[in-house]
Amino acid sequence: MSILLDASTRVIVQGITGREGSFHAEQMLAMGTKLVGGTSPGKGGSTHLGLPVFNTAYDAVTATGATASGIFVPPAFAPDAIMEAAAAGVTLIACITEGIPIQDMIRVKDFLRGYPSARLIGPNCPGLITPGVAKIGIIPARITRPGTVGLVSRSGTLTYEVGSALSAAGMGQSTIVGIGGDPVLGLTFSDVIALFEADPATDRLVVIGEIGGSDEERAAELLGRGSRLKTVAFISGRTAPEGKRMGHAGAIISGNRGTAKSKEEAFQRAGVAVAETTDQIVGLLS
Amino acid sequence: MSILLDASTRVIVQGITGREGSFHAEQMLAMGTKLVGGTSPGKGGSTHLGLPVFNTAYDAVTATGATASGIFVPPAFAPDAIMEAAAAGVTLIACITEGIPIQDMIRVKDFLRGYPSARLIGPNCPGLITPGVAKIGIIPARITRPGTVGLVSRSGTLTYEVGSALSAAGMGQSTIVGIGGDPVLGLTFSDVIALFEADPATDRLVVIGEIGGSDEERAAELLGRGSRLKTVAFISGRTAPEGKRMGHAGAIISGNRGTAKSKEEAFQRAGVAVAETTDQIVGLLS
Amino acid sequence: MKLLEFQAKEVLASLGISIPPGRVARTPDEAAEACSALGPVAVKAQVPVGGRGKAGGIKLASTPEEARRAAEQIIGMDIKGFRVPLVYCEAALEIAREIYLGFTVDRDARANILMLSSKGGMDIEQVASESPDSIARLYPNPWRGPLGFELNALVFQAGLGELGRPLMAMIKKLYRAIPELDAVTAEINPLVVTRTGEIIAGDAKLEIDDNATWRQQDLDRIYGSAIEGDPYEVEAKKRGLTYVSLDGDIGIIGNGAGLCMSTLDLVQRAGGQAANFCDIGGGARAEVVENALGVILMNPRVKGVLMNVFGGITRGDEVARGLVTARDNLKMKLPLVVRMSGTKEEEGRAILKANGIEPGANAWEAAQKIVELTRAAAPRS
Amino acid sequence: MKLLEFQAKEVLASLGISIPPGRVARTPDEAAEACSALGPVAVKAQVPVGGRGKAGGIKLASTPEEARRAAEQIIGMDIKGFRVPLVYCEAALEIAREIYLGFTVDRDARANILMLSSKGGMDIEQVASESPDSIARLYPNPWRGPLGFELNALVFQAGLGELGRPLMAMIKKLYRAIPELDAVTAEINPLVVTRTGEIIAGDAKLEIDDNATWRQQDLDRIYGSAIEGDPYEVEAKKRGLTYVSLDGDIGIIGNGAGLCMSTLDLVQRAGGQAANFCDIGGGARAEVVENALGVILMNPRVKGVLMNVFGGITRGDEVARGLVTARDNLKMKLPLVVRMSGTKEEEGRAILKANGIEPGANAWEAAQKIVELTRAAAPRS
Repeated sequence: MSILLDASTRVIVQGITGREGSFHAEQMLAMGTKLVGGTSPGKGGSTHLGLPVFNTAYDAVTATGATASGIFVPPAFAPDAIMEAAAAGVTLIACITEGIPIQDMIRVKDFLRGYPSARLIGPNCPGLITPGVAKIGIIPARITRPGTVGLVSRSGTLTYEVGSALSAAGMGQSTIVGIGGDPVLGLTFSDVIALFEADPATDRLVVIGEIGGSDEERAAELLGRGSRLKTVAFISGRTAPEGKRMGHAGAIISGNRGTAKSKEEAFQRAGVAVAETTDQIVGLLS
Repeated sequence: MSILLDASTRVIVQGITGREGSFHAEQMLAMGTKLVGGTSPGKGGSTHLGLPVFNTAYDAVTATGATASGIFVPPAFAPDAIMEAAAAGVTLIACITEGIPIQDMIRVKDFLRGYPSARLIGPNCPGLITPGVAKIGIIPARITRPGTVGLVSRSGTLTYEVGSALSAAGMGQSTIVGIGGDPVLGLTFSDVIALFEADPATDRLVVIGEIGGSDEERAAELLGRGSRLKTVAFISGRTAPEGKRMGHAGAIISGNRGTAKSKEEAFQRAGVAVAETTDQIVGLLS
Repeated sequence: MKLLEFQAKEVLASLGISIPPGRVARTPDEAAEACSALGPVAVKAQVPVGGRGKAGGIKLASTPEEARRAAEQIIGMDIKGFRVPLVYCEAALEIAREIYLGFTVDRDARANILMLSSKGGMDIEQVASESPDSIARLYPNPWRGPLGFELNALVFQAGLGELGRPLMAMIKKLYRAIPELDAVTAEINPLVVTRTGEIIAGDAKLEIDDNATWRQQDLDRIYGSAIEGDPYEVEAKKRGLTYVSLDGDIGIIGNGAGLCMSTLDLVQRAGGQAANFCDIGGGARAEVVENALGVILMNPRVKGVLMNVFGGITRGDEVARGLVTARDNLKMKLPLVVRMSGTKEEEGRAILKANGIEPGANAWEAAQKIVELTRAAAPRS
Repeated sequence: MKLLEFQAKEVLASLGISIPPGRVARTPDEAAEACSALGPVAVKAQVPVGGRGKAGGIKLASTPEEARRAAEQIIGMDIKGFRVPLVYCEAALEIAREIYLGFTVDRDARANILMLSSKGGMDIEQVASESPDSIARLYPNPWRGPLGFELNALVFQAGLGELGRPLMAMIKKLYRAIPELDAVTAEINPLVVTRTGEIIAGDAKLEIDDNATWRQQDLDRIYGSAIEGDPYEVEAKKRGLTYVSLDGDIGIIGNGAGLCMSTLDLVQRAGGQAANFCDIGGGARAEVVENALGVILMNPRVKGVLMNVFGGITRGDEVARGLVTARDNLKMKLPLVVRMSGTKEEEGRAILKANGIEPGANAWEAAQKIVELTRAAAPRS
């Protein structure tokens, strides 16, 4: 079992003929994802990786019955691609693209209010993977193994690192979700945690947060209200100075808000174990 | 009985301290309308005509419990006033203002989708009156008398003329609704007719249409699908040439669409009596 | 406000849309000069109505002499009631294909509609009735405007996918006329793809909402009075009156658009024909009545005037006094019939009668009377 | 991109917002000249951080001589780590009242927030915590922008109803910075109402979204490199790298923002302090590694470099080869510790060892090792 994505989920890739889209579509296929097609305006009617290519997401959804999409288009076009997917009826949209202007994402979030069944993951995220089953995005299948740990993270490489360590320790994962490093996101920690909470195949949880915003604090509150999941949290950016953009657009501390300390304390208050380094996560989860 | 407006409807006037708003608010009060206040930004806290004045529609609605509003503000501000009323929770909005740009009204109509319980009448309309009981707008109470004829019209003075003739013939009215002469309107003929259809106190119906658009044709179709109301229709503008704006912004014939002939034929097909002059209406309704 | 082709193109060019080089010519000599400067040109009648091609209002000219002759034929000709005041000489395009692109208000949907068709250069109403599927349609959200993916889908639906990027850019530019210029129609037909792959407006139609003049003052100043159309309508606009010119010989004054229209209908029913009408609206103070009567009488075809007023707020006695003053000030001698009802109608009628003006008992009788009086006064020319 | 005050005011003026007359001065003489031209001025340090008033970065000057002395004191002073490169001399205002007006992104609401308060001139965070009710708030719909009635309600809620019309007009102008300039913060504090009733921006803060540089090329060209801040950040930006300057002496290279941040955390935990970090992202080809290492080493405080790479798509052997080449090309002699895991990590480590570079077993050990090596190399000054 898993959340969001399983063996029957029909997936398209928006931007399938591009360099990134093409490479990762191939990886998605390689691990068994039910990838059914892709979009690339002007290339409708052709095939790529043996899959049909469409001019529009609407055409792709109509022809293939896809309900999920991975977006691999440049930042100038990605907001439009998200809205297109939602308008076409896609209910799971993972936008991998990094560097989307924040005002575009604010408009997209408002647009998505008109499509309440569309769930967006990202942007600026590695996507999601249900180990051994399917993935949308760029999380390397190799670092994962099937199991019962839910993993949700704002960071890409830290996700790989922690996933890798969990797998090495024999702790497989139900689903790994990279929610992305931007300040304006689709699904939040709280949204994903609620899904794991309801997933009978998940019994433990790792939350990898970072400085900026207060999504970790909200997630901690949610977990503090009662959770069946054994949870470990880790926050990166303890040493980041105020006001600096630490690589991720979302990782900025403003005043006293969004600090690693505030987030760690929130998890501790909620009775969640907090790892001080990523190396400690496996131990705390055992 | 009546539609939309009765003795218990709590009404505000937006623009109550203006020349038009003030004059017509007084007329509304004079016939017994439950007018409970008005708005005029900057004059909040004062009283006018013995009624409290508020800076915003929200304040007015909160303080008075009003559910209806008449709008008497210049065209540059009227679209905003309609949206303000809807956002404040007003469910019956009669916008008397003439000369609102069509693009503004298109935006307002989209805005109102977010407030499905808000009914807009107008703009560029005389408003509505439930004879002997209450009115919002500028229809002279003197030309009306209580009764069982529903009257719905796109024109102001023709409404007065026909109302006057009905009253003189002893045919009182349940409610008179002037839906307005603009191309982009709130309630349409069909909307108002459906309300009359459901009103036990209305047994006859007069529809006064004019050239332009196809709302009359749609109303005729509605009536043709079965109606308990004895109905007479009249269309002005039989002799209007194509492409000319005949005073009302909405009264323009484009190509073969929107002609008086097309509308009259639609009513005839629906089994509705069509008056060739306003003088014939009373006779046909008897 | 309907702009002439060359005016519409000026505006489109200001939105970043490519237009062919062209020059306005008010005389055959100017047309010849334009052709000398531009090379082979289309000489096009400038009138605010469609169908000028079929009416002979567009001629191709390869030489200045041909341009001169074309202009001689076109300037002054009558197209659907409009005398052609000037021509627009425009460099001939090397046309590879023609597209239809237009925004307009779809009143039934209470929304703007964007239409795109690979069948350009034809009357879109005809295309719509003959092959409705060849027109791709989009109703852009009025706050958001057309979104990229919506335009992308539209372009493919219209079978114009290979022109995707430039066409989408062009549509976004044209759309700006809607929110920024209060356009109720913005149409490019044909939108020409040249042999060298440029996309250029071959013709242009632009109509600005008359209700939005107050915030489109630049357009109104430049184009509002420049259209050399009906001189009476121009004058009425200056006076701030709601006035419409028609073809008959009876002038009509009423209060309210619906009442005016139904009065026209009654006059025709009585065998007459209106020359024009003026809506004096509510209130109807003496100077408004005088202003309206003045404009109505400017047209020399007018043989008599019918006034139809319903007194709601307006009082009959006031209207009557205003009318008597206006008639006297204007030294009007033509037949004048007045029908008034509503507030103080009896007092009003008494004042009219005392001043030699005929009050009609009801609108139908009044219409019959003015038709009779104008027939008696002078046989129609 | 955070604009300096005088730059932000230039931009606000282009949106139609009134600003006081002012001049930039890079020397005390220029400040004296500015005062001669403008009369009494405020001499203001130009740094991209708040709190310069408390830090002594703003002085009033009535005479050119006073302005000169003020500039002498302010230029070159250190405010929160920024050396003041220049001052802005601005005509003193006759202040009747001070208002706070600002837009910013409320990340928790995933929306823009507009805040208006009659308590201007103070730190808004302080006002928010001391008297939250004195701030009126609005979340404008991002497609529609703030609507008239919303602004009207906001202005009354803030107790500023008597300034309604001009204030609403000002807010609409400032809002344009959001959709048109991709501002993530646009703040005027104080917004000054002068004794003569004008509404003028007393100070201005404007931050443009770094992700939107591609469509704000004008702003980026004019202001992007003009901020005389950290020279290493300027250089890194030129090279298209994600680079951040910090205060310590260890340079850090990683792939991925989260991994970089957690590496900084580990270094501090091991008793060290990072001088800077550079995120080389996915891929990490040889020239990117060389570029990153080059920028990291520009800072003379750097005593050693820690590289932390997780190989997902990136292959460890490729990264190792790239790093060896980069080190050799740059003739780097400082201690270098590399921790790599993931794809082909064994091969990578073998290459590193063969070339005299120390691979760390895990991130924590690698962090400890670089701290130890840099301490040994040279005691911190």
